[in-house]
Amino acid sequence: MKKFVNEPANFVPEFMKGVLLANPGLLEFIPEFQLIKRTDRPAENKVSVVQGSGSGHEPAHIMTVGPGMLSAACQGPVFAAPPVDACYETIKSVATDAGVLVLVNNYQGDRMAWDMACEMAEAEGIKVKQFIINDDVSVEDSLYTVGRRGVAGNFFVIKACGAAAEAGADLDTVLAVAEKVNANVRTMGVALTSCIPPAKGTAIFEIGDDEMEVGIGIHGEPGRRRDKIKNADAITDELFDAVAQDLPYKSGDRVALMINGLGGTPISELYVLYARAHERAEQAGLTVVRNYVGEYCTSLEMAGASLTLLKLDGQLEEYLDAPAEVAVRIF
Amino acid sequence: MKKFVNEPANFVPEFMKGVLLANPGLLEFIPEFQLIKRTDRPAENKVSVVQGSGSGHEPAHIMTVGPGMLSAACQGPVFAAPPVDACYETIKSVATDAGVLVLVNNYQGDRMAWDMACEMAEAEGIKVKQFIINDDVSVEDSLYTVGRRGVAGNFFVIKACGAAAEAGADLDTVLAVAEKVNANVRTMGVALTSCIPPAKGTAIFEIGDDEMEVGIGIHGEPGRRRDKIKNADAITDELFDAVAQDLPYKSGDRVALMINGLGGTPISELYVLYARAHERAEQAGLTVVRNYVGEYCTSLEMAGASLTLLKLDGQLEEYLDAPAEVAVRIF
Amino acid sequence: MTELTIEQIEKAIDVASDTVIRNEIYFSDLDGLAGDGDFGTSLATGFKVIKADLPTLDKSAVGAMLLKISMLCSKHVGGSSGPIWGTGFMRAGMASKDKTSVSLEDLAAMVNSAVEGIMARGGAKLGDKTLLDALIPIAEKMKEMAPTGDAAATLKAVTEVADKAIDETRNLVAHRGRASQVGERSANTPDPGIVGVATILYDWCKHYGVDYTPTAAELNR
Amino acid sequence: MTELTIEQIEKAIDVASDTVIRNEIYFSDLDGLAGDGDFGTSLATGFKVIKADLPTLDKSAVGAMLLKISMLCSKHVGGSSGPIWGTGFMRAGMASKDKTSVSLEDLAAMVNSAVEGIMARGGAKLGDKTLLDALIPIAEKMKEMAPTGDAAATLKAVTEVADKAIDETRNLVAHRGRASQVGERSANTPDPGIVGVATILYDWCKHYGVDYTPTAAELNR
Ligand SMILES: Nc1ncnc2c1ncn2[C@@H]1O[C@H](COP(=O)(O)OP(=O)(O)O)[C@@H](O)[C@H]1O
Ligand SMILES: Nc1ncnc2c1ncn2[C@@H]1O[C@H](COP(=O)(O)OP(=O)(O)O)[C@@H](O)[C@H]1O
Ligand SMILES: [Mg+2]
Ligand SMILES: [Mg+2]
Ligand SMILES: [Mg+2]
Ligand SMILES: [Mg+2]
Repeated sequence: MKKFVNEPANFVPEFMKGVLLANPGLLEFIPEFQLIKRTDRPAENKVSVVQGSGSGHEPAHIMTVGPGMLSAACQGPVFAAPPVDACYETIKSVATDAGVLVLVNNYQGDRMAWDMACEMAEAEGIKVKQFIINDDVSVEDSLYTVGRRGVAGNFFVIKACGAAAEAGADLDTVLAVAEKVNANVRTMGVALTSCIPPAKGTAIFEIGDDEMEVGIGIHGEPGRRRDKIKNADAITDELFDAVAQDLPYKSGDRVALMINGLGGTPISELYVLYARAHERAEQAGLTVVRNYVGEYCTSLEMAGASLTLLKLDGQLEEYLDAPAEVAVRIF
Repeated sequence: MKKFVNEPANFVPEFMKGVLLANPGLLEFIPEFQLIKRTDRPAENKVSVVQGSGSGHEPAHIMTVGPGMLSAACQGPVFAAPPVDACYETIKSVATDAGVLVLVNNYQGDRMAWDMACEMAEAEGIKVKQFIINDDVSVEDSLYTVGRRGVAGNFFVIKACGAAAEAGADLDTVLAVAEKVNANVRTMGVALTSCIPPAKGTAIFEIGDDEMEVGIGIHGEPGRRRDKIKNADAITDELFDAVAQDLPYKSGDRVALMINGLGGTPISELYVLYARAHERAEQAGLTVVRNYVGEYCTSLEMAGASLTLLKLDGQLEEYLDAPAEVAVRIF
Repeated sequence: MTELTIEQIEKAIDVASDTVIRNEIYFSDLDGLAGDGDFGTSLATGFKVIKADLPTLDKSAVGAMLLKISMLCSKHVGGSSGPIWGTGFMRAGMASKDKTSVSLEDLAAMVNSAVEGIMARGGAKLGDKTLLDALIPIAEKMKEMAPTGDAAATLKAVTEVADKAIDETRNLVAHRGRASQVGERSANTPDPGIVGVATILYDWCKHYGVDYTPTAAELNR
Repeated sequence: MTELTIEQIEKAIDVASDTVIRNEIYFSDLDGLAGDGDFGTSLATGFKVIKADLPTLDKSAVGAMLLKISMLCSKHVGGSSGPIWGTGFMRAGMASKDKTSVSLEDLAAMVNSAVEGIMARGGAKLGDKTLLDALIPIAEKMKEMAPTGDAAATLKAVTEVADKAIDETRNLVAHRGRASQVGERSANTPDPGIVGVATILYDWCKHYGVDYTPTAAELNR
């Protein structure tokens, strides 16, 4: 297995320990629940924002805990929802009178776990609301009633809600921010290779040497179609068109544009995609106010990328601009 | 080819365009020389710090241009030195009376190009000094008189020299900082897979499904030996021992510790390595004052990682702590 | 009228735990046909703890014990099965809160409560190819049979319902859970959740000496 | 005494450009055996520009023209060959700065200067399996032959030196350039830089009607 792993069963706690050691002071780690929280949360009168989902999407989710971002997050095993009690403990760990907002990416397992956790928390008198993120336009006419998936757009929901909560907004306001971001954000991804969950030890799906999966899910879920690999511009165009036509984004809109690497794609290639996406946005009359290139929501070592557009307004621009800090540091 | 590329010959200019578009205001792009510079450099009385080498190591080198870091950098084709005139123009673009420090990673091609460029610049009366970075301990008893390679330790040389230059230090002082960092920094890497240069279209070296290359070079150069893949802790131990014994780092030393991803390794795996490295450092009596986990010096999509230790003193701690900004942004 | 004591319910859960633990690999293999292959392991991991903790769980009431079991599911069962089985036990527990024994009618109400809870939790309906395709008709059957007070006949009847659900849903496409992600590929594979429920019931038949001959291949191994 | 005019030198460079351009793929293939396979392309890319620009280059002096050619190498030749060939032309140019024609002895001095420059630039010595293993003995041979004033004999003599260098270095391990990274694997392959120098010289022999029969397989294709 071409991976850095010890015992696969210990993979998640081991990497979480690394995150903690590399970010002294900022975070607190509760290994029993694979839960990471800000050392300075709960804070009186501040809404807490939490999330938790399968591992393997780093920096989502526990690595986006920090000032101006999530208050706490828990991780399940790779690509599997955290257990209900971890979700419940996550809510409890940062519960305040102002309340807790749970941001759930739209996967069945995550939804059920958080739903039950919220019920348990409410039963204990904790004020909590849930919000479902579903920015992935790939499988539009999905058979599957769970609906669209939550992917890289998640970053923007967290960033905006984190900023709002930091600024002292109340629970309904932070929830409204989540709704606004989710209503205005759209993503689609493409994969060139599969990835290898440590416990499985082999690729999660098969894909030919000259093939790509258009509209890939971050757990390797099938997308819109399998196709021959095209050149970078053609791929970007397809992602851009699918995303831009979905809302649709209109000439004159101010937007944030993100190219998110799925884990195994070289930085240079992400910028090749970004260059084209930015040009396409400008040609469409969109003003790219904020630009994001890097890894925000990955699928282990999958070679691939996703394109996200977020339509902005004054409030969202302010929230995106607000200071924040996470475990992903450069300096 | 499992890559996002258009015409391979345009790969580098296209990705550089993306970097520029994604970082408006901060940087200036001179396509003719594949040169990126700070818009606010040259600045009177400030030493400029420059670098330039083959592409494919992003964020090194052009993506480390910014306040408190490089003043300018140029990129050659993937894994090949930039042409002499690009190096020369890079020096010229940020030349000041205070002088220019050229940081050269120890590769024959880069050395010759920068050596000739410096000669040309000096002939025009530009004050310029070169410094060779060679932190890679992998091939100790190298046959090859070009000596040890310059790898991820480069980041620390840039960071410290950038901070010194920003603080107004003169050329000799900035050069002395480079010397100090290089004298105190050591790195070794390991690869699990090869990488695919766009122009080549195939893997740069062959490696078995169960093999790793210990002491890999960032262009796929052979390391110390080929071995069966071991578990993450065993690999980290080997890297740590090789690095720590080389200086050697001694109990009581204050250090910066870096786990650098070579491009294709999931973030989670890097933190598994970091956790062990941090523990080993503490067991050895080292105080890990600063921690770095991420991609600092890559080899396209190579799955692999390197471990770097830098012994600190008050001055270096201050320089590492100084504010800086590069094209690698999160928010 | 049959009244089931806490001890009897404890024993039934212990037997069910054995079923789940014994079938860990088989249930996971079934899930691997169209899902992500974790069903058997997820469930067995939880039921190993449940089996171990059963003797020392709060036995002040049926509901108290079931709520503790629900907590153990929440803690130790991964994947969708955690909240599904956790919710089931929680709702059954809430429907039997202070009772120290339950009648067949109580049991029917508890199962009905569990079914409603699972439907609310996961949004699945009849025909989505989940264990609800067994549980929904089971709840109905129990309601129908409970007034007879005949526990053996009721067990036999619900086992037959679950057994049939395996074959009746085999050719459906899963609309819920991981198996739904493979779309058409999930047709022609049995739903592991339904097989799990049916296997537990069939093992109860064997344990309690209720004579039943299953039709689904998955019960006739 | 032979005096080479600017025009003659220009023509010789034009002929050498043809050699390099014609052998683009072959030289790259040779580099691919142990190096990174870019030698032919790097050199040909530069010499295409040199050939195109030659007619309009500054011809005020031999040195002026060579310095311009050096600049074109700096700009258009990639890899190590850029600074190596650029340095060679630069040093040769500096050694013939204001001359409008050069004697064989001047030429010997220019080549010697180029060799010293290349050694200083890249740190390679005799036996490191680089084009210096051809150029160093060539410079010596030129110094020896120059006083005769016999250009044809000198060309033949240095071609022989270069030809022999191919086989004499074939079994060495490269210590410089990309080929050095493969260590022992570089033995048993010719050095592309040496082959490049020898091919240019052999083509000059053919162009100037100097009769020479090479021994190395790489020149006898
Ligand atoms: N939304 C749902 N409601 C009820 N049962 C479900 C639902 N989703 C899945 N199931 C049941 O759970 C079983 C799979 O459990 P498990 O493998 O633990 O879940 P996951 O799909 O998360 O891997 C399925 O066979 C099905 O019977
Ligand atoms: N340090 C050096 N000094 C002199 N010549 C060298 C040196 N390194 C390489 N060469 C010559 O250059 C040739 C390779 O050129 P090229 O392929 O352009 O360089 P690179 O090794 O950078 O790919 C070699 O065959 C050798 O003759
Ligand atoms: Mg499953
Ligand atoms: Mg699962
Ligand atoms: Mg070469
Ligand atoms: Mg080269």
